[in-house]
Amino acid sequence: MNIIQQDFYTQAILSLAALVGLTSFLMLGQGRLLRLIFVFAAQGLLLTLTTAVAAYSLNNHHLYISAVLTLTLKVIFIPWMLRREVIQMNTHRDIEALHNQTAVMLGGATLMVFSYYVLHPIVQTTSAVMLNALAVSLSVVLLGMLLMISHRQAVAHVVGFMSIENGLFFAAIVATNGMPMVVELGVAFDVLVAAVLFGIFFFHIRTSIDSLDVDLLNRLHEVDK
Amino acid sequence: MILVLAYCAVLLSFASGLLALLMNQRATLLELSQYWFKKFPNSNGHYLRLIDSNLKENRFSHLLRLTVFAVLGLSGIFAVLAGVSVLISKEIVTDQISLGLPWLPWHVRFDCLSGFFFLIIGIAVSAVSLYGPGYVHAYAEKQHPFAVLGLFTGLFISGMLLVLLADDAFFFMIAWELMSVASYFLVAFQHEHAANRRAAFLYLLMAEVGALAIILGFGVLASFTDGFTFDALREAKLSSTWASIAFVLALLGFGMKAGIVPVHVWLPEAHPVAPSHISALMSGVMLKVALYGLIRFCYDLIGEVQWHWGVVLLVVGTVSALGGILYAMMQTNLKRLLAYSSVENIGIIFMVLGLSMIFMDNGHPHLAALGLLAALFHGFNHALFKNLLFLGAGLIHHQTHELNIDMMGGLIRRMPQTSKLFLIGCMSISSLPLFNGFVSEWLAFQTALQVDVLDNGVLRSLIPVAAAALALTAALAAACFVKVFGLIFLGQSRSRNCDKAHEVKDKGMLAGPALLAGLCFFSGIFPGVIIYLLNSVAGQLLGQTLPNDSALGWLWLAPVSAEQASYSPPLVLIAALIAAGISFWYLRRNPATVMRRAEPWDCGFGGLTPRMQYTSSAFTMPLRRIFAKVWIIDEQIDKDMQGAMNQDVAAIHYQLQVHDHSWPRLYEPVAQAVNNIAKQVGRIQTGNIRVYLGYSFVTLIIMLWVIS
Amino acid sequence: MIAAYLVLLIPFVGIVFFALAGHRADNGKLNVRFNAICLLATIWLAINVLNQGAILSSGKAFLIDPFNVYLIVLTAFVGLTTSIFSSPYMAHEKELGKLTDQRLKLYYSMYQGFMLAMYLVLTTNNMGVMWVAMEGATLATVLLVSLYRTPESIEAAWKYFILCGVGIAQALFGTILLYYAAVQVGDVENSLLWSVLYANAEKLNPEVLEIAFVFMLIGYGTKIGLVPLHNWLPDAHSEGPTPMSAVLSGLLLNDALYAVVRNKMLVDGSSHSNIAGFLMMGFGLLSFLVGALFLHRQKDIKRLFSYSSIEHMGMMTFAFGIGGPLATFAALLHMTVHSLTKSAIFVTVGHAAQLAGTQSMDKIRGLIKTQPQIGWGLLIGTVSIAGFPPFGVFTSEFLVLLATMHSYPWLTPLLLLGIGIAFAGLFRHVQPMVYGEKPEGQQSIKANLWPVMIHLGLVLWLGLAIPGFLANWFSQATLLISGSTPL
Amino acid sequence: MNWLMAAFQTLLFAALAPLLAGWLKWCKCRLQNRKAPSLLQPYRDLFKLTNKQPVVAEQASWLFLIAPYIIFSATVLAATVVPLIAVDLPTSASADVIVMVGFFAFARFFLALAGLDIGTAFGGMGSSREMTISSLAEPAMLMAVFTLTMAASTTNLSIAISHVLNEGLVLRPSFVFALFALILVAIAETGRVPVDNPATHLELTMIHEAMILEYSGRHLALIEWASQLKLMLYGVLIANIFFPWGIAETFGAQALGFGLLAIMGKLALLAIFLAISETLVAKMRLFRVQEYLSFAYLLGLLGMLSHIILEASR
Repeated sequence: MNIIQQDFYTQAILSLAALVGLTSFLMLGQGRLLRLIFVFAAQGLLLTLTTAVAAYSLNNHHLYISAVLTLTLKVIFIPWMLRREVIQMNTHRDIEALHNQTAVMLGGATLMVFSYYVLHPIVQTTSAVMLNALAVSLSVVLLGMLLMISHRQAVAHVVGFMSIENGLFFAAIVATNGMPMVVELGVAFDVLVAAVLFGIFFFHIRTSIDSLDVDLLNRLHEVDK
Repeated sequence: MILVLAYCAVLLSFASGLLALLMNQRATLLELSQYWFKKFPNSNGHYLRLIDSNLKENRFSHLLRLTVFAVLGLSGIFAVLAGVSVLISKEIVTDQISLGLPWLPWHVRFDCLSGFFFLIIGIAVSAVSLYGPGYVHAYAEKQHPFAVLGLFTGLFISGMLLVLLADDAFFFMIAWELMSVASYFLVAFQHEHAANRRAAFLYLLMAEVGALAIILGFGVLASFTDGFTFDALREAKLSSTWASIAFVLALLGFGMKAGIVPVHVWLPEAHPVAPSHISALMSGVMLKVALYGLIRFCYDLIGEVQWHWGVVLLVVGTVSALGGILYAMMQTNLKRLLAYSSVENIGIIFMVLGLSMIFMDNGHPHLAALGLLAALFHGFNHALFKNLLFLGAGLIHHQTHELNIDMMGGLIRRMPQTSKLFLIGCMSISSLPLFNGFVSEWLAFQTALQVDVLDNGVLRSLIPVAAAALALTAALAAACFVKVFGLIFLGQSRSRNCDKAHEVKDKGMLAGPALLAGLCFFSGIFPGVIIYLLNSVAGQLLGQTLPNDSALGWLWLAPVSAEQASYSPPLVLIAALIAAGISFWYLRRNPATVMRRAEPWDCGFGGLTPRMQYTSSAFTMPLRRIFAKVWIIDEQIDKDMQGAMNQDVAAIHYQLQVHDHSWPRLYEPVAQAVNNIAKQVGRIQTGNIRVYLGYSFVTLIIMLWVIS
Repeated sequence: MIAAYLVLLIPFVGIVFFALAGHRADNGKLNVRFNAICLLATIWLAINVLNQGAILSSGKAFLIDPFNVYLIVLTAFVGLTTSIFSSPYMAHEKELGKLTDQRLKLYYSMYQGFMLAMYLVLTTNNMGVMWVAMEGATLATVLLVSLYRTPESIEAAWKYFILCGVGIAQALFGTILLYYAAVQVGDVENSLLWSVLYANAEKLNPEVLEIAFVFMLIGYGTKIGLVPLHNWLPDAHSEGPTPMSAVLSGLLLNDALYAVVRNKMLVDGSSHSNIAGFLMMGFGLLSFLVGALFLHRQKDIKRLFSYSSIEHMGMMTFAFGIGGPLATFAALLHMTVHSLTKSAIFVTVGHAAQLAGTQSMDKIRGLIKTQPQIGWGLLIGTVSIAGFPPFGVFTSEFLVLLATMHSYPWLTPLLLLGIGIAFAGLFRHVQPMVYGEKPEGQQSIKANLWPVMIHLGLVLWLGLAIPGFLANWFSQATLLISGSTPL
Repeated sequence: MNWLMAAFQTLLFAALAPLLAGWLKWCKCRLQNRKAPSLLQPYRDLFKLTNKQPVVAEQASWLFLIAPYIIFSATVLAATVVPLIAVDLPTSASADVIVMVGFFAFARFFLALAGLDIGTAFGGMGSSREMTISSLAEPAMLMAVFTLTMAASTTNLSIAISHVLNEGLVLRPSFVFALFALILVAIAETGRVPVDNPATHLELTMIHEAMILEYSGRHLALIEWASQLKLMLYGVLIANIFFPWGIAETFGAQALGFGLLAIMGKLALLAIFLAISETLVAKMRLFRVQEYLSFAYLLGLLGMLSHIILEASR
């Protein structure tokens, strides 16, 4: 396929997809929590843009609603909440030393390739654009997991979790122009509740181990020490 | 009609179990009766008084025990009736109970084979139900609730009976496991001792493993046919390899229950710790149910047996017989000893069964019938005398609170009836002529001696060796039970408990063993009767009955032909009576020679003490030296020194422990392996959430890679 | 159809009521009532379905077919009995000072919330909604897992939350892919509805569906507790309040499996490679064996039985993976008997733990001597879950074995091995707890064991004979899933 | 007629047994050039014992008192089975050779119990050793007997003997083995040197004597007589199975007379051999006995195998 031949909408989607993927990479390599949250917010913003573009070009109205939802949730509420937590915990200064970061990054790159490889069969059903977008979203999901695996801060885990949500959301928009409304709402509701619960849990975890380092949550194991 | 009898037996045993549950419900019953008579005040006051008096605290429990065992005994009688009637009428009755799976109701089939085992169970259960009330009286209700004992006894017996009735794999397994689980609860009945709990666990574990093997065996058959009814399984056409695999699985499964070496270890652990009448049932009867399973599986379901299975059985049986009796010899706990001797007898049965298979496959059905009969007959005998001995052990324990042979002695004077009954048991089990044990052993030898008809040189030389091993087993058994009777009943008592012991009051506790002893003697004198019953089994199973070609079948036993071998217990009995009578009369006629009692000669050491007598370990010492390799013996002698320079010996302590080889060789390695694997597996539960995320991440990647 | 709405409405009312009404002494009883009414409604629903076949609600929002209706009834039943158990249990916990009124309130409200989520998962016709409900179930229970606020409970809850969240997210990705595949062929609006999806299953692109299924399996499999995605399960079970463990084991796992099976039906309809079946068999067998091995090393009584849940879910997954009428029938039966037995066991376990004042098995001793009902309940329950006849678990395991022997004979030894190991693992721990002399000063407690007796009674009944209507019910479900029936 | 014949033979057995014992003693005395007691000495001893007042230990139980009668009658029953001077006995049909071994076991069982009854150390020692040795000897014996029975394909002794008789002189390797096995077993079972020494009461070597230490009077008489019977039984068994010639096949008077002479001759010969061996061989330690008996067992097995492989092979 050749990017020139595609219409503007597609080009926009593709470049946005690229940007989203990029933000995931940035997050993956990010050691400072505040920046991590900031990048996450940026990803949310890109997502909103994508949704808006899709809504506009397909003039599909319910996508506007989901755009608004995304904006409020992923760009404003969650980052704000996380930021508050970080400040309260005043962990915003210390840098999490990421072990063999280069390896992680390379792994991320391979993941991207891998997701292209996995989703390859889809090409025959539809345009390569879809493949491209889907692959990006899949890799966003996988990168999100990688982020959670490689980071030790609970906050980072939440960010990873939410970025996975982003990936899914992106996939939903570009591949299928959004899910049915009821599902959209449900998902959004779940994300909201999840965010609130995370807030509660930060509080509890802090009170129990007065830190947000998940590696310290290891009482329940079955390895003979 | 016959089936009705069989059902009655099952239902009654079940009912006795349920009845036992009323033990704790006295208050409820009382209220019920009150309520009833308030409702109908004009009803007969006599009953009111009757019921009230029976519901009194003190009477109620006793009465209930009696009723429970009475119902049990009734079920035993019905079982006997059912068995005998089917054996005489030689019919096969089938039926279906609309339970089980929607497309596979419980199939029921009652034929001569089942009937014979019904007979065995019935006799044993009747004896036990005579014995039971007096025996369980000793248990404190608080500590050992009778409700539990009675319930599971009922379930256990009905389970055994159902196994015999089952005619499809599913029903069979249910009944089989019912039997196992119920008996497990009975083994764990006195669970305050850690050893009993361990034994119970081991027992249930082995039962489970065996059951799985059996299921697999059925599965192998079923995979060559459709459906799980035995009729369908009979139709299965197996290649000889698959048939052999099925046979091995069945042997493993049923053999584990029957307690063949080396998978026997649970047996001497589990049987002794149950209450004695239960040990009697387990050792005397449940093992026979396993035997039934094997016979049903090989002769009936698989159909044509193969001679090398026979060889396997022969070898396994020989090893079990010798191993069992040698281990029994070394035991000091009476019930453990009896349990080990069950291993021995099961071994003998398997040997003869093997012979019968060999002859069957080599085209000598009449000899196969002879072998089968010998095996079944020995099963019958073992059920009788092993029950008798276990009940006797129960009596001894009940009166002396001892099971350690080395602590007993001299009971023949304190418990005369018991000693007589026990003696009969000992004589039967050590296969002395005139008693039933000898007849089956004689038949076994006759079977072995027919080896000439075989062509295969290996078999022709293997079987005589097995026969010699059988002879050795018999002789060792005699030695073993001389030790048992001699140390328990003869000599002087070695403990205070035995000094205080006296004959049991409860008549029933003697009546049960007496019944069995009588049967031992009867079937030893008139084996023809049993042979007649067994012939119909052989007829149905092999299509071949035993030619008993002699004028008076009940008087003579000539299994093959009168020229080859014959035995006539009644004549022998008469001759023996004549000889004894004459000598007795001749020697007693002189009044001058009336007997005089005196101190025994004590070699001038002044006073024989009980401690001078031979103990169990002393008695068996020569054999322990001779067969030393068979056991893991640790023997330690330590001396207390005293005096100047600690030179002279004050006291010598001798300790002897004899262990079973199959613990370190078979069981412990398996347990170790499982534990180690579990340890390794436990590592995946690291407790670190990032690792867990890693798992699901990697799994996802791998799956995606697999899929595309 | 009203019944279906009722089933959803009642728990919703429950949530609101408990959330708003503030703390009351008789909350427990009310909780029981709500569940009881719900059970009646479900039975009514079931009767409708059994009479007139599958119901599709107007607006296609809900689909009730024999498969899910029986799960609905099961859910309601277990929910009811567990609530009966939980009302004295939680009261006692409060007396022990482990809980405050506030948390008790939260507990009851979330209990209803969980029930609502379960009903929604089962009744809905929309894959997306199903996903939402499943996530909702997580959210509802995660606070209950950390109800005691001990460090362990919080840790457990956190792991539960994160792992299930991530897992379920993958399920959503699968859903999206499926939707995407569906959009290619059908109308956009309704193409997430099971009814529509099944209608044009064979038109869907198999490759996409298979990829989607992988995501579904990983996603919902995390909730089923398939090894190696199971790690949250023992923690959540052991640290949460016991009634929660009972419903988690008895219901949540079942419903997650339900979701997977639904998807499998779809994939089977589209592609004929049976890849889904193989994947499920692999995961099932692995979970079965690993779960069985884990049993041997447990120290905490609730962990022990949660691992046995993993093992049994593994067996069900395996059976569904085999496919075919016999295996499917067995799996359905096993679902039923397992959730009945397991919840009963957790009830007794809860009482036992309260009796001994600890969950560590080394300290629980002499239950039979202390309080016979509890001791025997635990023992019989274990006998039943270990697959001894005449209990129903044996029947289903037997059928699974037969099905395996029929289609994949070389796997049967593995199964048998697993059963044996699992049995040993259970009994080596349970036996010392129930038997033996009671420790000094161990007192019997106020316990309500009717749920246990009812459950075990039902399991026994199922083991002896499967009543006609139930058999026909199962066979309808089997017909639905595997396309043919064993009868 | 046959039954009468059987009864007659039995009586003859019982009557001749002490004589054999006396003859054996006589030979031994002559070989050790001592002055021999008269051949009838055993009869006198028995008679004396029967008229003595038996003294019994206080704690002796009923079993101790009936044991001698049981032992004696069991041995007599064994005697009824074995053809002495004529074949075709009905008794040996009613109880074959396996039953005969059973009778021995029966007697031994009660002998051992009686040894344990008083509760002295000697009794226990005796029964323990007796049971050990016999349990080793029994398989060897059966092996030897089975060789014969398989050759004659019957376990009925008189039929077997007449079978050997009618076969004429056939040299069977198996019989050679069986013969030696049976001789070794017989020595062990009848408590002769080198396994046991009937002449001594030296504590640690006793086996048979240790069990009967407490017996006196008629009880002792019965037991002694029984053991003499047992000795003769084994003798007759060896003689008539392996060298049956001379035994009467019809119940004619002179046939029977000839048979009587024949068997007495054979027994006398055997006794001489036994006496010689007892003079030449020393008694062995108890724990050598197992080697001795396993050798006997080996011989029996070899006999059996050679029969199966060489003679009856098809």
